[in-house]
Amino acid sequence: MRLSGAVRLPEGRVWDWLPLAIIIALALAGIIVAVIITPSFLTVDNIRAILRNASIVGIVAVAMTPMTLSGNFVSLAIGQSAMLAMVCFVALVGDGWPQPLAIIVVVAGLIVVGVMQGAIVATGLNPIIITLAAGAIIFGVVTEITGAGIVRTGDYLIGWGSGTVGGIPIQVLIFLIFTVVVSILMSRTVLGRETTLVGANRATARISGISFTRVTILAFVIFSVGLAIAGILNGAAFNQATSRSFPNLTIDAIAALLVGGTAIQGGHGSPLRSAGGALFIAVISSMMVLNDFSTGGRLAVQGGVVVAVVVLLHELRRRREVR
Amino acid sequence: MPEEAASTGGLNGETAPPLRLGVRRLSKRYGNVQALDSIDFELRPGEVMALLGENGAGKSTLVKIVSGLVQADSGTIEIDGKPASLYPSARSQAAGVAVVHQEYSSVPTLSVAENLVLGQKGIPPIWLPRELNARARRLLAGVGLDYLDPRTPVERLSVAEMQLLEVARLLVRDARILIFDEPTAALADREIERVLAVIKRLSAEGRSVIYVTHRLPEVFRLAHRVTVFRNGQSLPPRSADELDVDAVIAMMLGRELGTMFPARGSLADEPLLRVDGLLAEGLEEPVSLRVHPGEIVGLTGQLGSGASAVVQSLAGMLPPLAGRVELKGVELSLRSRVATLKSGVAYCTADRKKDGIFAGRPIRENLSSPWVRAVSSAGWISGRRERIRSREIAAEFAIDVKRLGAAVGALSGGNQQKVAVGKWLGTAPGVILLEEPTRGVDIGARAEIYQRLRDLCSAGVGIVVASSDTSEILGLSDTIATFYRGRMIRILPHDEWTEDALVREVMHQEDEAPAEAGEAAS
Amino acid sequence: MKSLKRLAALACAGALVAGAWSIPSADVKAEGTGMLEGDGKAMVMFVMTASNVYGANQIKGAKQEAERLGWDLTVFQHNFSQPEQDAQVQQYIASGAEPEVIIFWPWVADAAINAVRQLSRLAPVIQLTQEPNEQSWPYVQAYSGANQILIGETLGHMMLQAREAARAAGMEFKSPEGNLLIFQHPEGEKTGVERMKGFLAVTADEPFNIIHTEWGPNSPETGYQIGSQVVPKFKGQFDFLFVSNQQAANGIIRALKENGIAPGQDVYIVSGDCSGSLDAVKNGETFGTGIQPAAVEGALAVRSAAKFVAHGRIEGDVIQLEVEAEAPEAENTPPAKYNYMPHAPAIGAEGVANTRIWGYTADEICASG
Amino acid sequence: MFAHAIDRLRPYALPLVVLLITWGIIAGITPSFRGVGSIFAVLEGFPLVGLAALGLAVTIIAGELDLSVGSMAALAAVVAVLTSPTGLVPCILIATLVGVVFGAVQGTLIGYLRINSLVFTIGTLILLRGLTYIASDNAPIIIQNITITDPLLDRYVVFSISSITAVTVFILAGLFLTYTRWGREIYAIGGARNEAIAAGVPRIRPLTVSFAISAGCASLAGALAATRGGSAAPQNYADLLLSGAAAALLGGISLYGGRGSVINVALGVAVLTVVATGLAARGSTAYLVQLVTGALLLTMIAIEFLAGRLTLRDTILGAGLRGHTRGPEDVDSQREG
Repeated sequence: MRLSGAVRLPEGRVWDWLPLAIIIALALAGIIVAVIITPSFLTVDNIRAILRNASIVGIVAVAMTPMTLSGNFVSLAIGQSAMLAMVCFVALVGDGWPQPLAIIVVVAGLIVVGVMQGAIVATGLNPIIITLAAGAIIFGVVTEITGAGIVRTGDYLIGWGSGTVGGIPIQVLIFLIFTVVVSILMSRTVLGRETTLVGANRATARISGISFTRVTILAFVIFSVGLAIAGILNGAAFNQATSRSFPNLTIDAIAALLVGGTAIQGGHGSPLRSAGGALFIAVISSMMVLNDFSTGGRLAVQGGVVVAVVVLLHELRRRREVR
Repeated sequence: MPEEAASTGGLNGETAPPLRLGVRRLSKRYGNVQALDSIDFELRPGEVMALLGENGAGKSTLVKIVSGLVQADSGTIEIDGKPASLYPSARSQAAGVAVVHQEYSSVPTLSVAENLVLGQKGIPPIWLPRELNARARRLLAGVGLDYLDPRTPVERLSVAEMQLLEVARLLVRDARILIFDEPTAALADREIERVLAVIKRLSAEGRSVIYVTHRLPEVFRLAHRVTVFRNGQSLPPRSADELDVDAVIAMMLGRELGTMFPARGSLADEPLLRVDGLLAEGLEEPVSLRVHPGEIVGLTGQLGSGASAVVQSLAGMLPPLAGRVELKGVELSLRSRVATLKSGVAYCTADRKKDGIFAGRPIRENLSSPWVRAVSSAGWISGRRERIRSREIAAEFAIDVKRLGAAVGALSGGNQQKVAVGKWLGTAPGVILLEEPTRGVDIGARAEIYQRLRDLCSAGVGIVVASSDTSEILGLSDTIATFYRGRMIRILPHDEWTEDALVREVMHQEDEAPAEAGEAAS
Repeated sequence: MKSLKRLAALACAGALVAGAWSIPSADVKAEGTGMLEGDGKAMVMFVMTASNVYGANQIKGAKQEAERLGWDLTVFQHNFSQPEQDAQVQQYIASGAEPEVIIFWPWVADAAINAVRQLSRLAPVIQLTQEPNEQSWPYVQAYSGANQILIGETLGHMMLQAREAARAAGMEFKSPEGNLLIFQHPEGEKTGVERMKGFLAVTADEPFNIIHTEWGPNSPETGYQIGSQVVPKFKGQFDFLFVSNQQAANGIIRALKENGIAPGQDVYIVSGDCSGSLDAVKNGETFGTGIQPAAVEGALAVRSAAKFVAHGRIEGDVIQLEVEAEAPEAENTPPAKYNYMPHAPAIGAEGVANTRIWGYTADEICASG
Repeated sequence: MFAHAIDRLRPYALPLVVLLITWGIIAGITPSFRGVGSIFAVLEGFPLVGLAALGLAVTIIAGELDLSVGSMAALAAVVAVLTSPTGLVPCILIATLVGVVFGAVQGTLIGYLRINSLVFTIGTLILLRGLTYIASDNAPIIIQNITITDPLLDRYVVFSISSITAVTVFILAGLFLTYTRWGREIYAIGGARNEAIAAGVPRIRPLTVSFAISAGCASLAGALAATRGGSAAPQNYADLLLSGAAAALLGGISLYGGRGSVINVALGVAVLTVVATGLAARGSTAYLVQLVTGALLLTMIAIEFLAGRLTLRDTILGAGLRGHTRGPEDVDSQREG
């Protein structure tokens, strides 16, 4: 039993970083195993492929972290929102809009859609139901408007989506930048601090003059920006979109976030961890593809890994918090 | 009552009955902390034994061992003269031990009847509502709740009713050793009466009671004997009649309590806070108050008396219906907590765990939560300035500065409360509002908190304390206002009050305006 | 409570009356009506959701044709789920409807046998898109739709042409016959198996060296997700790619480019069917794709059903429709056992531009809903 | 007495009104959705979505959420088909049993580890799906002797064997939850976990039981659908979680636990089925059904919210609304020595 009221604690910081350290250690262990059994694993091409694969899920998981931190659980409209961004971006560019303008409009539009959900959630209603309903509505409306067809950029091809900058794929670069920006936002700014505190205890936050409404809306704004980026990136790479884009994104992003160790109840976690979670899953996935795992094998291993990691992280946190 | 009389109090005159509970040389260690160091403890049949001690003295560890939540490292336990093993809790329950927790263990969504059988042994696997309700009615009658419909969801009950329901539940188990862990902490005086009456009745029936509390007056009204724990060790039990408040406190602290309430300073002439005709939900009549720099104004009354409503309204948590409030000559907007906070109103709530601290977050973040904007520029937190300032506060409140990175939830209740109060220092508040500032806080930390509040006063801050603990109000305040059923009854300087007068006014037992009060109630 | 019950009873009674009134009168089907026109009679169709390009096109084609022939067509769509389709079939049968003829696309042919059995008790069943298997043939009158083996053959021919073109362009193969990497339909899907059969048959004389078969991609995202992991593994080892459909190919092309492989130069890609953006075909990144006109498939299904109603029997084994620019008049003859829709290869921008099947352009067929 | 009866009916008022209105509208605009046929059609929603919603609702009442129901149904479907040579009833029972055992283990682990079920089951959601693919060898599998499934295709006025089974399970679950010790423990632990445990409710058993029910219901749903369709495919039932959750929520099950009953679930399933089959019977597109479901959910929340704002306590919706004041988030912070 870990019940003592007086166990000496080490300085909190170490324990804050420990779960992350463990994920990294596990990922490293995974890489070592992978290298041993897969000769082509450590090639530049494969590493780049892993990073690329982790990018979109990573951006979304990072974008959702403030929402989870603030005690608003997760969105169940992830795939639909990203799809909305992708379809809009491709449609606008295909309609002859200049790309920067299209990007601004898409980001702004997604923020509007996100803030609408955020405003409802901020009144105290359950985010899971709200986003579940919002996702169904977004999907229905977009499918209706596009007539279920493929939206294309047509004559206005966008090349940069799969380009590289200095050898680094553009989506990896954006993933990196976005992670750093959101991490700094969460750890170094007042808004970030308030987000975590609201998630840790909403009532105390209110007494301390922290507005739940403001924090929730901010979290939905960051979420929307991240999803807009994900949608635009994929739009710019594929030059086409349908209302069925991003079929698995919702589950993948939530899994990445949880594997990263952000507490689902809020008040604990960081965007950096979510990014780590996305990378970790990408490494496992790549390892299995390279070793010719069957569809079932891949899913079973991935699911097993998710279960194992979240249980491990949970136990670690429990050891730290329960006294 | 001499000791001999107490021992035979509820019994039939036998001279040496076996102890209901005998604990010898019990020890328990958590990590490198010796929570219990070879303590002895005894409980006679039909006896109410008060268990006193500061937080961390080992009371709750003993309660946990007796109730079977943890296992002792060494020592023996006997029940009715026979060696007993009380771990795990199922065995403890089978031996007739039952605990009334500080936090209620009723489920608000279930009915009273269901709560009564929840978790009980010997209840058939299939529940027939009719039978259940009939059984519940019998049990409720035993604790003076015969007027309750057993089908009522518990969430509609008052706090005292829940507490009594809790007791009723234990009676189902035919518990012979009842442990009350601060049962009255959240109750106002009148409700306490009901609970104490029930406890007296239980002991008269021959049940033994261990009564854990921080409230000394109750001890003398209820307990036959008193056991004091200090630093994991036990002092021999003493008959309650031999003791008085000062003696008990001396036993708990191991020193005389001369410094519990710090000396008062002198007051300025100009009021800092003017409250004129304030009316809010929970208040029947407008309230007017003055708080001077360096003054502590104590508001006291039972639950629902309006004392809390005044504080909450001033804090911006309860929108006012009428009235004008001025702070330092400027009108104070009470529309939102954000607005009052900006004007320099600090507010410490009654329920620390619920809305006083961020249990999972580090102490430093807790301390800086209300003033983090002040150590940031353009939204960027300066980690250095935050650290410096939180260290200052921690040092002032005797919080271990090396542990500022640890989660607040890991601290003892007293230290948590120090964080909950201390964080407001960083906001350079003009007025500090506190509700029940020392609920569930051990006496050592209590004295420290009182001292800090006085220190703040000498720095020119005005303080408003709402508390149902009349001795606290009397010892701490410069000016005291009494509240009853939504009305402020009287406001006078502290030296014009006596504890007796205060209690009587809060209980409202005087003859004045009973009709009025009756109206308000209806 | 009592009044509530009464209200419910009233509502039920009312609904019953309304329901009885709305049931169409039953009529004779033994001999066939002799005419293709439906005169407003009920035809019902169970297909996948219109939120997918292929599904949307198919439904559009079917609806237009039904309107032309005067049939009252109701379409039930499932969301890529056999259990959901099963439930729809149950509920449809339960509703007491009496359709003249049923067009049924079992989402997983092997998994829809009971559904077919039940439908066949209600009205003649024309199966669509997925060919009936041995167990379901007793309950199905005729098949109408894509010829997966033919699609495989078309693919094979295009792949052979691609090899010629590559040779002509001076490309050096990693093996004498050229190394082929295959991205198939999801593992276990019958469509893929049959196409492979056709492909192998056509290329039997001059086979490719198949180095790996990867399963599953069916959208640009999944194509990219799987492609981006598989391409680095086989980088420098393949000359040709066979991709199940153009949707997936669009994702794989992205993965190729990101790995520094130029599709259309370093590697030649052929995709099985065209559902997806054709831009990659037009700009040469994909050598060629099979044009599988879903709208024609839908229209043909309605025709086959109408023909069966008109004649009450089938005649002959196979009718393979050829590619025609404009929709031919529906012939008033019995359907065959297998009624195959036309399928055309489209190679390069020119191929795409020249494609026109039953009045639809390639872009209309492949990319718009 | 009368007041108490009103009290008990209160939580059903809103979903019942919504059901009557949607049914009215849909039947009004859809000629083929009237009469006995429509009642049969709605009842046919219970074997699949209904059972999944029921299982989910039990975990929601316990203050948890089982995300793995879709994958569990798929695995059970495969198991049922694989064991179909043993006969119709045995194979359904075996598949359900597999689910119950898995659910019991999952619930026990969640209780033992004190881990958030959302976090745990998102992993098992993926894991079970993988196992399903492995069990079915990555391809759809069919029942060899298809005639054993014949009894499932018969219809008895408004019932089929499947819907009778489902309705029976609903009734049994309702009785279990209301009148048994283990059932009330689920409410207790969902309504106020720490309080319930302090009162002597075992920490783990209610979770074991509720997750066993959840997985068992999902498995029965999968097995019934598979045997009726004569086959199972590993990719099936991915949408079951969403439609099940939507049905439970539409019926008025509070996400905060401890509230709601089987009747709520039944009403929710009926609403959802009326919308889905009613619109489908008109030939409406599948995504329109999604859109309408989403809009219904939002409307329902809006009504509850507004009604709650107007009169906080004694409205017809009050009971459902009060649940929103308690969040599940402080469960962890309250656990201390």
